[in-house]
Amino acid sequence: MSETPLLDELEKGRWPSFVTEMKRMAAVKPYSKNILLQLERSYVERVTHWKHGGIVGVRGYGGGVIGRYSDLPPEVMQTPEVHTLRVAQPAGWFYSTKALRKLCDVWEKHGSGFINLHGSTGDIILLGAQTASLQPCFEDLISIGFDLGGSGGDVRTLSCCGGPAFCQWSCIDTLDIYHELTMELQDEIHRPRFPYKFKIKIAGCPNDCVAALARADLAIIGTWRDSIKIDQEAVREYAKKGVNIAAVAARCPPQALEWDGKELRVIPEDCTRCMKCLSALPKAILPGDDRGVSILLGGKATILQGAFLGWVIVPFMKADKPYRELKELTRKILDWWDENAKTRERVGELVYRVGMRNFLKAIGQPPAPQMVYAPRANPYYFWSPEELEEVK
Amino acid sequence: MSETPLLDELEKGRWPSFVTEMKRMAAVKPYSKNILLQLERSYVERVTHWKHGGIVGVRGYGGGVIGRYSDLPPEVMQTPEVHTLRVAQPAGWFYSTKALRKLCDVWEKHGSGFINLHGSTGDIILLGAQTASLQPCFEDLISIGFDLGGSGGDVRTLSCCGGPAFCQWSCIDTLDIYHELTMELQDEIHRPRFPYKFKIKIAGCPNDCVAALARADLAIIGTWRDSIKIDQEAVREYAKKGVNIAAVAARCPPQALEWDGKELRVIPEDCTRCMKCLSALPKAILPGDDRGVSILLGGKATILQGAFLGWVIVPFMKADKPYRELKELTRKILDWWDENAKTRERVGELVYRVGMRNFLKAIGQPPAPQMVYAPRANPYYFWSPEELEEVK
Amino acid sequence: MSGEKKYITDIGPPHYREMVHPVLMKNYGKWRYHEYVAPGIIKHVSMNGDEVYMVRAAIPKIVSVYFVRELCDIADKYSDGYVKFTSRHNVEFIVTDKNKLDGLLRELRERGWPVGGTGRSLKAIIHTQGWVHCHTAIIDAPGLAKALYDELYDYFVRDDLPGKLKIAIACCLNMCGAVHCSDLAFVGMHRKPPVVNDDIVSRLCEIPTLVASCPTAAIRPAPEKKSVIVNEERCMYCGNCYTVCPGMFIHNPKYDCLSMWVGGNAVAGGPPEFSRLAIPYLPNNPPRWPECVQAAKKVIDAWIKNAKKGERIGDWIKRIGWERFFTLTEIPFTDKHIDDFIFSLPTFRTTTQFKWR
Amino acid sequence: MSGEKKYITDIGPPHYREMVHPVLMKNYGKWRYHEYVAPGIIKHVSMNGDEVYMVRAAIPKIVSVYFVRELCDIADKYSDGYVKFTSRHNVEFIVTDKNKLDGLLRELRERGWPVGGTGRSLKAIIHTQGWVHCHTAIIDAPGLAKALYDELYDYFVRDDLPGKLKIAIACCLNMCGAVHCSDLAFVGMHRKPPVVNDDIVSRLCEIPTLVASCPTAAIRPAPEKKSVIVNEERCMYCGNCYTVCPGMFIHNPKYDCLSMWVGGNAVAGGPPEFSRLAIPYLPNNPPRWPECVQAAKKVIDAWIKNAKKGERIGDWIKRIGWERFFTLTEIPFTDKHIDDFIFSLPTFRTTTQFKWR
Ligand code: SRM
Ligand code: SRM
Ligand code: SRM
Ligand code: SRM
Ligand code: SF4
Ligand code: SF4
Ligand code: SF4
Ligand code: SF4
Ligand code: SF4
Ligand code: SF4
Ligand code: SF4
Ligand code: SF4
Repeated sequence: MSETPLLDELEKGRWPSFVTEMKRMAAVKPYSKNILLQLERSYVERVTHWKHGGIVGVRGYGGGVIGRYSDLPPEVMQTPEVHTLRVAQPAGWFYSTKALRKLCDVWEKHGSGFINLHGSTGDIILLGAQTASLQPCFEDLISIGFDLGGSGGDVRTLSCCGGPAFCQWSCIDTLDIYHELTMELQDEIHRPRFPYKFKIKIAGCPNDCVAALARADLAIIGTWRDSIKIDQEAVREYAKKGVNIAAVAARCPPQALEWDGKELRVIPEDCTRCMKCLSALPKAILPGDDRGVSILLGGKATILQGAFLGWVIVPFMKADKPYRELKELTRKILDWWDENAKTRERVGELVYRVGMRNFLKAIGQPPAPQMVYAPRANPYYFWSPEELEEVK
Repeated sequence: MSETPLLDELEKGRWPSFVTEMKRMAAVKPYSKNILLQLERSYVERVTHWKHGGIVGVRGYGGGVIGRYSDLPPEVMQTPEVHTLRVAQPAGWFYSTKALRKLCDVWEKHGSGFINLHGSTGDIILLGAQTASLQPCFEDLISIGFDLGGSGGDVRTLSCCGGPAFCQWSCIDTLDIYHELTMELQDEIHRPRFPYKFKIKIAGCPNDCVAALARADLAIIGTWRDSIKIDQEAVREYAKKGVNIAAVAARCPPQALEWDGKELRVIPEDCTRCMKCLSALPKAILPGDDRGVSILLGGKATILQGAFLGWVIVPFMKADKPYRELKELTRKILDWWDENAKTRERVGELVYRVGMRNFLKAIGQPPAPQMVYAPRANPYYFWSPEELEEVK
Repeated sequence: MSGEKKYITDIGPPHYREMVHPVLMKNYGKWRYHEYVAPGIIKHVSMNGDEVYMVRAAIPKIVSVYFVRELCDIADKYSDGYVKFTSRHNVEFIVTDKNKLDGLLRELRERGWPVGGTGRSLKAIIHTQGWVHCHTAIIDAPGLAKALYDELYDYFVRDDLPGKLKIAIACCLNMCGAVHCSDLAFVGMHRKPPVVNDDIVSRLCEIPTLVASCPTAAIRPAPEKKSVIVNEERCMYCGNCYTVCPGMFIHNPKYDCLSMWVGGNAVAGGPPEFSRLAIPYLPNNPPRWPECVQAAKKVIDAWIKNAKKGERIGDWIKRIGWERFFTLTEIPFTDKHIDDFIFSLPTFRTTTQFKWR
Repeated sequence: MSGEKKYITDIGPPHYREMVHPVLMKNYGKWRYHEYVAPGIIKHVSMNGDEVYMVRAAIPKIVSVYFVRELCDIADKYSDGYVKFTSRHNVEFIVTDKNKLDGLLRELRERGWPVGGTGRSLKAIIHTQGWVHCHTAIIDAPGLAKALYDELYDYFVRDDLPGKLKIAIACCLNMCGAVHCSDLAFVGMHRKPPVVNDDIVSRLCEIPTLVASCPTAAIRPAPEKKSVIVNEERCMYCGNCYTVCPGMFIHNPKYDCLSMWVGGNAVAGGPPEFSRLAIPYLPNNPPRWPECVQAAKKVIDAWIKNAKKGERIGDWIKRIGWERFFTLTEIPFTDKHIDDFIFSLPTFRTTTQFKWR
């Protein structure tokens, strides 16, 4: 009889099964099998059997490893140490098979052989290593060109969309910004010293294919300041093929498009760069030429005050190599947050607590109507002593 | 030279001037002139010269009078007592001139002769009486059929739109509900015993011509549950006269209207009773027949947490004479608020603090999606011990 | 029965049956439709064919008994001894005889009572008592109302604005009236924390209530002097402590000012909208507040010029966006415009989709 | 120079130049347009005419090294030794030779790797590690994901849904992943306050941090025992205290459950939307959570049946209203659906304009 009757149920059905994958490793590694059996037990008892991790890690780093121990007695779970290593992915999750194969070899040698490919933040999660394996595994990873990502109170592993590698809409070099910022922040990623986590995600255009605005403390999103570029010939081509151009214009949220049967005209200052017309007519419409980024702050999940969606803190900034302005801004934000936040307070929560006015002053950004859907509805605003003398 | 050079500036211009009105009284009453001169002084110094009122009032009541004293020294302001009486207006602010004239006579006799017609809550504000005049003035008011309204921690003077007296849209008898509720709550209006003020306003239809949803703790607003009634003949009449019926249909927010050039059809269950089509085609469209009220709670101005707009607590309730359900609900809300609120906590703020679930349970109303624009976005909800056993 | 006169209370307001014009009573609940006849005149037609003209005139909100008697004279002559006041404090004469209309209008014109305020017009300004009567008044609302009315007069007697124009004025942050839901509004504002008078506080005020009155928890008890201390950095000058306790003196003519708000409404064919901050500082400049009047005029002109028919100020701004509003009106956007109170978060723009100007 | 090997750190991830397919590198930043060829296949055309086919396949998020090697084998054969993973954890093969497409598709089919997830399809489910690895996991996200995938398989390999369908699963309220902005989502939930183990709390936990960790201030210090006390009435079982301190044991299989959320998205041609509560309680029923799968199916079916083309679940609900959503899906509306946390107020319906059902 099967040792994992409940998990076996999850091998049924058309979708490829993670249980099958786990069994493949369990078949060759007793360590991996222990993990599988503990999982079966959780399925029976409907409760997790992991407990809080102690502090484990690799030499010189404070982050990148999640310590994890089984709460089962040793006679049941002989290998209670099941830590994970978070390995930083290459920009845009592009890989050569050469690199991937090396990774598999290292991991097969040192760990369970299970990989969470990828974690929601973006890392390659090497799932299940014993304490003694962490250091050698890390050194082997370094030797094949991989490094750890973030965990704990640090800058977490960044992520970015594939951008210019395949997408005509990318207004910025997402891969390069990812790489440069990651290199710039190696210390902050590997050595937790902040009040809590800090996530950065980079998307090439307002479509935001990494959901940066919802999941990153700092969302860097490509955009343009001039007009979309319309290839009228291509528009007419679409029309000829039966695409309803009038309907495309009608769906423009700010009503910035007009189609007279021959030409599709845009009112550039009314366009909010929603990407709808670009999506509808990809051959005919492209982003403008004056490109840069909009920066949003504060996206995060539930804890403590409910989920936050990031909001605009810089409507537009140029983002050309070597990204000096971007890097400086990032550092200013990190410093201000580090100095002012309480333990486990994300940067968005801090700004909510102390107010945008203090934040904007600290990072030296001017207030702009682009930062809000609407101005305040309450009369509770502050005047600094200096202002009182100025404004009269 | 004029004693009121600054105020004189406010007699210029086309609009009728309150300064002229004040001067008319000042010319005959030294008491009224004192008030005028103090006002001029405020204009010069750009500051009010009134201070907090002591407790003044009429026998048997706690509310209805706002005590007010000048902060100027007696040699400057010889008559520092300038209280106001809040006199409850008849339903819908309808008056016979007979009644108004009597009111003028009483007020000329006992007070300054200034009237704030009307106060923002709805009262006739008799503006400026000395302490000794309050009681005789009150008794004379009673003798001509007028009574005081509310002030302090009580149910404030109610108000209602003219409703069935002139308006085809009134789904309820606003005047009668105003009068009946006011009579029901005489004690609560005249004898403050609540944590703070409590305002009730009644509008005949969703147009809400008393802005109840923004300014009343309890907004009672007429509505209907079946379909608008469309007189197709009248619609075609409008069309013939050149009214663009298609445009009227297009402006229906939930897109519940269809016009085929001959008939204007409504999808009753999609109509949100926005009143737009009724306003556009008053001869052709009327409210439905299954009438009652929607009740909203919590509207108020700024203090303390910013202004609140009232929100739905009862999507629909019948409101037929003798309004038993309405009265019971009002009392339940008053009782619950009285028991649970902190000093100076409006009912809306209390519900915000303790949650709708507790409020709805206390007043015995079932939760409904009509109460919210959208369900909660955070996972922070409560289970009562009883529920845990029920739901499993 | 003793000879003592009974002390009568709680009679409530006069019954509406005695107060409503008999023809309105006759057709009570039986109205069929209304028609805009001319600015200020609405015809109501009942199911049994009766026709009534409601003629709307503005009055200065603060009046004398003489004025009310004049009003009664007019009503006796033209509307059978009955009037109605509106929820915005206009008066309405209820004319059942069409032939009396001209006379009424002539008489009102002669007396200088503006007739209008119906349909797409400027409505009566909802305002408060200001220096005429209130101890917390920072400005004089009746005075500013008069100055605004003079400037905007034409918009009351015409009805061809893009939409209704509802203005409100409150003389302090208590915001009596409709400031928080008006197309355009002014509020008197402090800009300095209260000065604590320990003597008054200790004698007249309940310390826990006082401490609780502060929305930002800027007030701490100071038990040693039976008074309180204000953390000036946290104070945003709402004046609520002064309302609760006269010892928290907050008036300061040197710094007190006005603010202007736009875009609110209580019902406009969609969910209601709060008024929102347009200008955080305008000087408190009686007797005619020219800077405020001009600021209002500028926004109203931009609205008239740019709005589509049917759009109230808030609808217009919703269509064009606040970015564009600040561009068109040339009002500077400051850190004060960005909410930092309890419900700030939902006002933050959580998208890259906005206009550059 | 000593004989000691230098300890190398902080090298960062491999440089993308080495990892990106050379043809993509060649056309880097020069793409002209894309075209949906078939479910799972997008053609990208560059300005200098190069054409690339990105073929998207699903993988079980938790895989073995053997699986990755298989994936490499395929990539070596069909996409020149290069792959891309997507932000939702699919794999993409980068095919530069059109003639290789059929072979690739055949091979993927044979191995049972679903090809699809482009355009208006079910996307890869964003999920977390659950009982496989996390100490706060209430449910097993990978297991529920598998059960859902089996049921919704067709929607991944087709692209004719009304709009994209993005699902996320989190095994606890920390909500790792994208639960708060997904079209449909499940979250594992507690329903009982934590049981305080004074011994562990006093030994391992910092009391002030622990007290501060509670969003509702339900935790009070109990100095006498160097531990804390939970006010059970205020606790809403978020588990944040347990994250901070192992002594606050909160797992309780008898009462733990799931909740279902709908209507969120991170970008959909308008401001992003949070996912919102649809069902507050669903049983935690491994190995295949049939109640959850059916609940998801019911909402998805209602959406497919009623939505217009282009509408994601949130767009659809916005058009028909939440009243109608609850009617169409027959999900009971309870007091739990009404927000009572910090930002509840702006969710309250401040208008009489709603649908009856
Ligand atoms: C592995 C991963 C889930 C996955 O399978 O994909 C994960 C796993 C954990 N997350 Fe997470 N989070 C993961 C992505 C996320 C994301 C998504 C993202 O980054 O885009 C979020 C939402 C965005 C955000 O950051 O808010 C997320 C929000 C959280 C939170 C709530 C944070 C908040 O401020 O609300 C916690 C709680 C905490 O930090 O104490 C948390 C905590 C945790 C911990 C460390 C549990 C704990 O309290 O110690 C989990 C370790 C699990 C384990 O033992 O394996 N995780 N976590 C993801 C990281 C992998 C990677 O590095 O790529
Ligand atoms: C006379 C009047 C202004 C007017 O000229 O129209 C008025 C005058 C005062 N209001 Fe008011 N309020 C008046 C209608 C309103 C309204 C409008 C309404 O009722 O529709 C509001 C906004 C709606 C609301 O209730 O929230 C209003 C919101 C306030 C507030 C803020 C309450 C809040 O919860 O935010 C206060 C402050 C307080 O109660 O301490 C206040 C306090 C006051 C006080 C009593 C000042 C005080 O702190 O003692 C004022 C007395 C002025 C005086 O001495 O003459 N008044 N007040 C209005 C009452 C006349 C009447 O009975 O008809
Ligand atoms: C007389 C009065 C009620 C009363 O018993 O006192 C009244 C009477 C009428 N209202 Fe009103 N409304 C009255 C204050 C209001 C208010 C309250 C306020 O202004 O403070 C509101 C809601 C507040 C707001 O708009 O922000 C209000 C929102 C409406 C609406 C919806 C307006 C909108 O912009 O969406 C309509 C429908 C319409 O105008 O088409 C309406 C329509 C009407 C009609 C046409 C109803 C009818 O068939 O008779 C009446 C004449 C309208 C006109 O003046 O053009 N009435 N109306 C009030 C006149 C006040 C004044 O002197 O100006
Ligand atoms: C490959 C990937 C980026 C990457 O580097 O990893 C990607 C690639 C593309 N996205 Fe995306 N998006 C990717 C995740 C996302 C995400 C993030 C997510 O799903 O977690 C979002 C925002 C989150 C959300 O939608 O809630 C996203 C929002 C969009 C949008 C706007 C969608 C909308 O509903 O409004 C478009 C435009 C469109 O589809 O017309 C878009 C369009 C595209 C295009 C057409 C761009 C292009 O020209 O190549 C790409 C193929 C789309 C497709 O799959 O049909 N992409 N896209 C991601 C594929 C994930 C997957 O495996 O399914
Ligand atoms: S975010 Fe924009 S640039 Fe990046 S992949 Fe998506 S659509 Fe392309
Ligand atoms: S990108 Fe959006 S806003 Fe701009 S023109 Fe196209 S559809 Fe309109
Ligand atoms: S609220 Fe409705 S019923 Fe009352 S006056 Fe206004 S339009 Fe008429
Ligand atoms: S009342 Fe409003 S929602 Fe109803 S049919 Fe008329 S326009 Fe549409
Ligand atoms: S707004 Fe302020 S100052 Fe004006 S009447 Fe009301 S409480 Fe008094
Ligand atoms: S003015 Fe307002 S914020 Fe300042 S101390 Fe007084 S109550 Fe607090
Ligand atoms: S959602 Fe909760 S249980 Fe699941 S991985 Fe994240 S922290 Fe762990
Ligand atoms: S579970 Fe959450 S609400 Fe309950 S005590 Fe712990 S932190 Fe507080």
